[in-house]
Amino acid sequence: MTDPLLEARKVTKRYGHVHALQGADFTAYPGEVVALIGDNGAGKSTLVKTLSGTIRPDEGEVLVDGKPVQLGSPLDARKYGIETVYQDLALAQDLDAAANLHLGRELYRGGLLGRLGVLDRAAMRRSAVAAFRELGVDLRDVGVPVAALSGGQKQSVAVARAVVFANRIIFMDEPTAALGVVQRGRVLDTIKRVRDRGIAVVLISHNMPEVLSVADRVEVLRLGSRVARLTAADTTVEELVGAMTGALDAAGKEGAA
Amino acid sequence: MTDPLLEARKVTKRYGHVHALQGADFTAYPGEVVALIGDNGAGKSTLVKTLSGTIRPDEGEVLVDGKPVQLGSPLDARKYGIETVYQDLALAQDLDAAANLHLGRELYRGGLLGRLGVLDRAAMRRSAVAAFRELGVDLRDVGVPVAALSGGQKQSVAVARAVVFANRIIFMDEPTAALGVVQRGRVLDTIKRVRDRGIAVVLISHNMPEVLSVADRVEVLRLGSRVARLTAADTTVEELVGAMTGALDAAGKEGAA
Amino acid sequence: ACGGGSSGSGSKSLEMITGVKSDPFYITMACAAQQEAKKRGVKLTVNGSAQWDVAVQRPIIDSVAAKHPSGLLISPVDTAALTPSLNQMQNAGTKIVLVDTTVSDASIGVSRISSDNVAGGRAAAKALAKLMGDKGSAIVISVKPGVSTTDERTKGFDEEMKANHPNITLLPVLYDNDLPATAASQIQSTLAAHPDLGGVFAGNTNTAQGISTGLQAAGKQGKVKVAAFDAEPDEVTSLKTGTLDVLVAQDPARIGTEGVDQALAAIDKKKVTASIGTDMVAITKANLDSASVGKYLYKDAC
Amino acid sequence: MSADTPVKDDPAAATGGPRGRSIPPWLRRLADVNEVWTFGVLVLLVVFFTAARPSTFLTSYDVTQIATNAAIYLVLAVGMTYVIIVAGIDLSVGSVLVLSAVLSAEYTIHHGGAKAGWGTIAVSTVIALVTGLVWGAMQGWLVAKAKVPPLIVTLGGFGAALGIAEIITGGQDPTGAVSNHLQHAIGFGKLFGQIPWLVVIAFATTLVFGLVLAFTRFGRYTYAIGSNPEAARRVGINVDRHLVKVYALVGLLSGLGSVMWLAYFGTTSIAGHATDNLTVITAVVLGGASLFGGRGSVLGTLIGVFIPAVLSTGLIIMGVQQYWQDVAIGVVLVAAVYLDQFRRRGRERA
Amino acid sequence: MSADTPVKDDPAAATGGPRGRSIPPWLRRLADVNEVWTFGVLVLLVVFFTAARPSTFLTSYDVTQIATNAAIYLVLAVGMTYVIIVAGIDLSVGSVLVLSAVLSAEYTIHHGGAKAGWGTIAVSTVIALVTGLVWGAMQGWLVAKAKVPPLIVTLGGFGAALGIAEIITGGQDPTGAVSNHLQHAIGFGKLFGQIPWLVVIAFATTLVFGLVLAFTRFGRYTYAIGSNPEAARRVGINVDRHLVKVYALVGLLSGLGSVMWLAYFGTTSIAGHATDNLTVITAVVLGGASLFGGRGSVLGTLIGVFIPAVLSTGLIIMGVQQYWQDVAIGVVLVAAVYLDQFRRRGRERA
Ligand SMILES: Nc1ncnc2c1ncn2[C@@H]1O[C@H](COP(=O)(O)OP(=O)(O)OP(=O)(O)O)[C@@H](O)[C@H]1O
Ligand SMILES: Nc1ncnc2c1ncn2[C@@H]1O[C@H](COP(=O)(O)OP(=O)(O)OP(=O)(O)O)[C@@H](O)[C@H]1O
Ligand SMILES: [Mg+2]
Ligand SMILES: [Mg+2]
Repeated sequence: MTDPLLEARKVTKRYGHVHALQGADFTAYPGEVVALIGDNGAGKSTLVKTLSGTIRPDEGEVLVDGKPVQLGSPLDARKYGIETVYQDLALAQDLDAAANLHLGRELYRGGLLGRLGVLDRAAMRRSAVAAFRELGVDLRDVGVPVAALSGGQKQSVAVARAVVFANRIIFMDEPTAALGVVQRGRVLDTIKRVRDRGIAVVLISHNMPEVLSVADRVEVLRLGSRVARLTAADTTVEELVGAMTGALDAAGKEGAA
Repeated sequence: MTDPLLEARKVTKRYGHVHALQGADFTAYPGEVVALIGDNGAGKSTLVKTLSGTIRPDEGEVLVDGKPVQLGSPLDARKYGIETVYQDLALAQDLDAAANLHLGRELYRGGLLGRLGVLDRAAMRRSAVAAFRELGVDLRDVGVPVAALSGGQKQSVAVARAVVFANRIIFMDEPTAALGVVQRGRVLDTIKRVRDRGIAVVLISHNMPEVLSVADRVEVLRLGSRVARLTAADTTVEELVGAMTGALDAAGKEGAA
Repeated sequence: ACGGGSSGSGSKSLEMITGVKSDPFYITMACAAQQEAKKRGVKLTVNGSAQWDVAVQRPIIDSVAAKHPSGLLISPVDTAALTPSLNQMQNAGTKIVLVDTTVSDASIGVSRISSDNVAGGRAAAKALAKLMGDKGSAIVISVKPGVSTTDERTKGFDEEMKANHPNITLLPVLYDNDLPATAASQIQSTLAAHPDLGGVFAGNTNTAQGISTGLQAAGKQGKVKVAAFDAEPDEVTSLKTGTLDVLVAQDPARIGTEGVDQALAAIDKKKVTASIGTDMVAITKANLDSASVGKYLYKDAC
Repeated sequence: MSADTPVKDDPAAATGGPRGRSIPPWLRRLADVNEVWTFGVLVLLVVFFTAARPSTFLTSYDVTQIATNAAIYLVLAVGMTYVIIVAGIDLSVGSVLVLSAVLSAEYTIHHGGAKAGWGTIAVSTVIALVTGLVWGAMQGWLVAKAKVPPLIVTLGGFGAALGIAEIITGGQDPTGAVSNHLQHAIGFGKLFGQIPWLVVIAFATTLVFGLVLAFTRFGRYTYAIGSNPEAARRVGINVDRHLVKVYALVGLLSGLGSVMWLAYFGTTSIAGHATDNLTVITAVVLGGASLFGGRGSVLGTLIGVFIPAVLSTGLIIMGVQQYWQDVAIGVVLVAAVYLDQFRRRGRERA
Repeated sequence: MSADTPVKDDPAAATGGPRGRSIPPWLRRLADVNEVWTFGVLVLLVVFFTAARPSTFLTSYDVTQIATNAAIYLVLAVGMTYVIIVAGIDLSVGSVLVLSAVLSAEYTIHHGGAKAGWGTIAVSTVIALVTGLVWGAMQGWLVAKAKVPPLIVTLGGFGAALGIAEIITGGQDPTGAVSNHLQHAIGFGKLFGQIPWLVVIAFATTLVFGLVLAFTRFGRYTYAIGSNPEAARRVGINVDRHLVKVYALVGLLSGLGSVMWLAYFGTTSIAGHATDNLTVITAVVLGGASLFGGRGSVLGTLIGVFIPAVLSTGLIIMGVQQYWQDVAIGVVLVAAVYLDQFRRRGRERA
């Protein structure tokens, strides 16, 4: 296998006396879909936020292309080609879907106007409509603030944003949780397509059949640290659940919590 | 079958020129789990909000026990024994889990203090811890504001709130979307248990296997109106998806959108 | 700039509390007091309320009291509300001189030096009526209701107009909350409604600034006569350039100087004058350069 | 690649037990309490001024003076705490105080004036309280039912209440507005000859409404509505009615403030309350409340009232030149909250 | 029970096409525009006053007068619109205006005073603008980086800026603060002898920053940050830097306001800006902005500035007694926003 594209080593994050991450490790290789799974509160989202520069870990190291990097802000992360779909979506509720899709990456008018920072709203709207169509989403009115969209529509906006600009690594924190059957299928197809472009896709999901159908590899987080690394093809849902809940190693090992 | 416990007739709701509901019908019988399914943006959440008194429909009629009722506010709905898990959870982010669980139904101290409205925090915390244990959720620190909880933990709080106080009808708008495998199983068990107490459970979900495993009956919403009513035992996932997307009736009928 | 002298000499210390710290009248008064104190070799610290407000002035008095000064010069912003605080100080041995405004309790203070605001209002009315040729409408624009000094000025103005100038129509008083911009728009609105407007009496400096600007913008400068209270440098300039027509000058400098003298006399157990009234003059372009008027012009800064 | 053995497993963390670090856990818990840092700033100020002027600052004389002068603001600020937690704002407090004072003064004037007895005092007090309550409830109704933003409602109310007070009095503080009995007993009287009654009233009010906010359903609903009004509505809380109550409460406390004002100052001071709102809101925000609602406490507000009070007293006692006082107060306010911000950074909410 | 046939299917709704109701669709779309209702209130006021006093209200004379008097507030309010959309607040505008005015006046005084030429005017203008810009940026830095709530930062800034201005001048408005050239050319001069320069400057500023807010990246980021600062940060927007820019902008516009003030009033008016902040914030909120951020527009603010201006002018022209004016303004403000609320109820966000 190739060298890891992204690696996290012994990442720790405390909130008061809650230890969200306690020495968590994580690896992602280019051109693979790696699923990050774990029970509720295992620390998956915290790990994703750490690796997207959204929060700073208390301890630990992050390596991109084998070199240690500082991810002080999401802007830093983006410099290394990291895109993220956050579990809480991170949408600006007062802006419409097209504006959210291009937030931070606006399209400008040509000529002088563009250089003055004047936005090309029509172009952004067109590209948004195209992106949503690809994900099978019917927005009815693209001009309304995202606050007014349905749960699935909101999630589609967040997914579209990351997918459109995917570059080297894309984190997807439960991207399909609110999606309908068709949209979910489209997103999973998209994930595969993106992977085939050589991008590393990190998928977080509680849907085990979905994980097994799309992931190449699975890493399991429990109580803030990695407890297992599995090849998707060799595993079953039962094995995954066992690793997540600690049932497996409780059987194999004495004294585990 | 018995008489419907709750019935909605030709309910319409417009937002600007988006017609979220256009003459939607819905029926729920006591002691059954009825799944309400539909594509993203079909109007499921809007219908639930209408039937929980959260929004007022533009037109249409709601009947409880066969009698037309006005659901002007959630308080009205609660009078008829309606509880709801909202898709957006509707939690007070600055309050902790126990406070959210008992919001609107606080427990009071005994004696004079209680009559003065003094809360029994210890009791509420105890009952919250018990409720969460039943749902298989590990909250680590029950004292933190729910804003700090993980996605699945938040959802558990919202689910626990409705389940604990379930009375006659309980709407659950995608209650398992963010839950881990174990927690999801617990919630589905809970749904069945609640149903067996004679309560009508309305489950909204995009997870078709889940729907088929727990629901007795399925109603399908598309573009703001009911397009199908199915018995769960007689249906397949393909049939459900067909009804939701309109593929079925497109085949059977000319000119459907 | 005015303000606290650095090192005090001897055991005598004076404190001064003005009504509104940003008011030019009080600033001039404080400057003069400071100069006099310096001359006499004592330390004088000046404080003032941010607004004309007992709730703001009272904590200042209490804080100053904690320093146990030998003498206090104060312009109380209320005739009754501050009596207890002042009483307490007086009983602790501080000699109190009431400057500019007073309290109703006669036992407070060794000396009272005040300018008569009602008389000032009268003087303004007289001068304005003369300039208006005893005809047309006149209006008072004041700071805000409930401020005793400006209320007295308005009262004097009204009395004089009603008593001696019946041909002048007096319009209802307007209040600008000490905002020049409001005064400017008020005067223009009044002009629109009353084209015969001939004279305006401005309750204080800020108001005067607003009124003269408003008139200038409306092209009515010179046609509508403006009388204003105080004679701060800025206003004197306006008088010279003709945007203001009458200034009613009090004598804040003398109040300040006398205040220090009386306080020190009381501390040294010398003879104290119980009550001193200071003059007021109406300054117009005509008498501006005369020697007797010069001393009334306020100082720029000390 | 196959299943690894668990990399690490720490039961202590799972049970949320405190972990051994150099700082003892009770101290870390304490530092987590919102008010501790702000209180630290207050203590720091007091220590500084005492050290700078040991012979004058913080003799027993001064403490009760500061408390007395802060008493009325404290009462208003307690009400404002509720309004701000509920994500509202009330600019009208000063004017409502004036209106209540004027109406109660009018009664006193016509029923004995300065020499009025306790009967008149009782009635005029009730008039003041009811005026505040009704005015506040009316504003609350406009906020809750008519859905007009509280800034506009209370700004309108600010102007209207003052206007009405001015119409009634002709703009001048009436004489004989307060009974001498009231002034002597409450305004200048002291409990056990030690603690001024104004301070007693203010602290009693603070205590009662602090407890209500922290321990009762009313307080819980206040936080819930400020945190997420829609969620509160959906769980069956009567949000509109609660909002009306909260605005009525701050009105009632403005009425109480007017009684304390009359007792202490003996006059209605129509012109003297234009900036009460800012003073009071500042105290509440200094105390850790968020203008976006959902956060704040009466204890914090108490500290927030005293920081500016101590500051301005101390600066005057130190003989700082008056214009420099403005600068110093501005700087200290910002610095105080900046310190508090370290605490919050410690437990950031992502 | 088995599968029903579709109960209903309406393709028109799916494509979002307008449906035939009695109100034509363009009108319904128009009524959806935030500013239309507020503008309606303004028109209503103008119509009312014109009908009541046809011979005096709204002659051409009056319109430019109202506009001139509102010009400076308008400039400040344009900046405040940005700050409020970004979920901040700026209480310091009036003091920053004073400080800028004082610093530029000091230069003028030492370089020709009232008789100073255009060179001095240019330099003093630059001084005013830079002062405002730097002060604003400093406040922005405290908000963005030190995470001190904007209310506290700008309240502290309000006191500090005024204090510094008073220290410099000794509290008195200095003489010779403004060149006569500036006063005559800009303060009282008119473009084409018709439109006062102050109005031209104010409207040009409004237009430029209105367009920037509506059509450029800067504006888009302003809305995004006000709507959800964390989301903005996560998509890679440099939120802190943007906040600094926004507060610097309102500072810059306060500086511009000070130049306009000096040109119009010819003096620094140190004591005359205590309530500018409230005036300006009210205008912005009247214009439909939310104090919680994310919503607002410069067009709305423009209308919001003119409603109180027209109202107070009209009431004076109608000869309403002053105290009743306060009451009337309070009532109309609330009523104006109450009307607007109908629009919002129409498209409620659940
Ligand atoms: N800002 C915070 N403050 C305090 N505790 C936090 C904070 N963020 C997360 N936590 C805690 O850290 C733990 C891990 O949370 P995280 O969101 O990473 O879980 P997760 O694995 O994503 O769970 P889920 O599957 O439910 O999304 C949880 O116990 C949570 O309560
Ligand atoms: N407040 C609102 N303003 C405008 N449009 C709205 C509003 N609420 C819902 N809508 C629109 O109404 C339609 C139905 O929304 P609803 O939330 O009911 O869908 P849903 O069936 O729950 O979808 P999902 O499965 O994604 O949750 C959507 O097109 C949505 O954009
Ligand atoms: Mg998560
Ligand atoms: Mg939904």
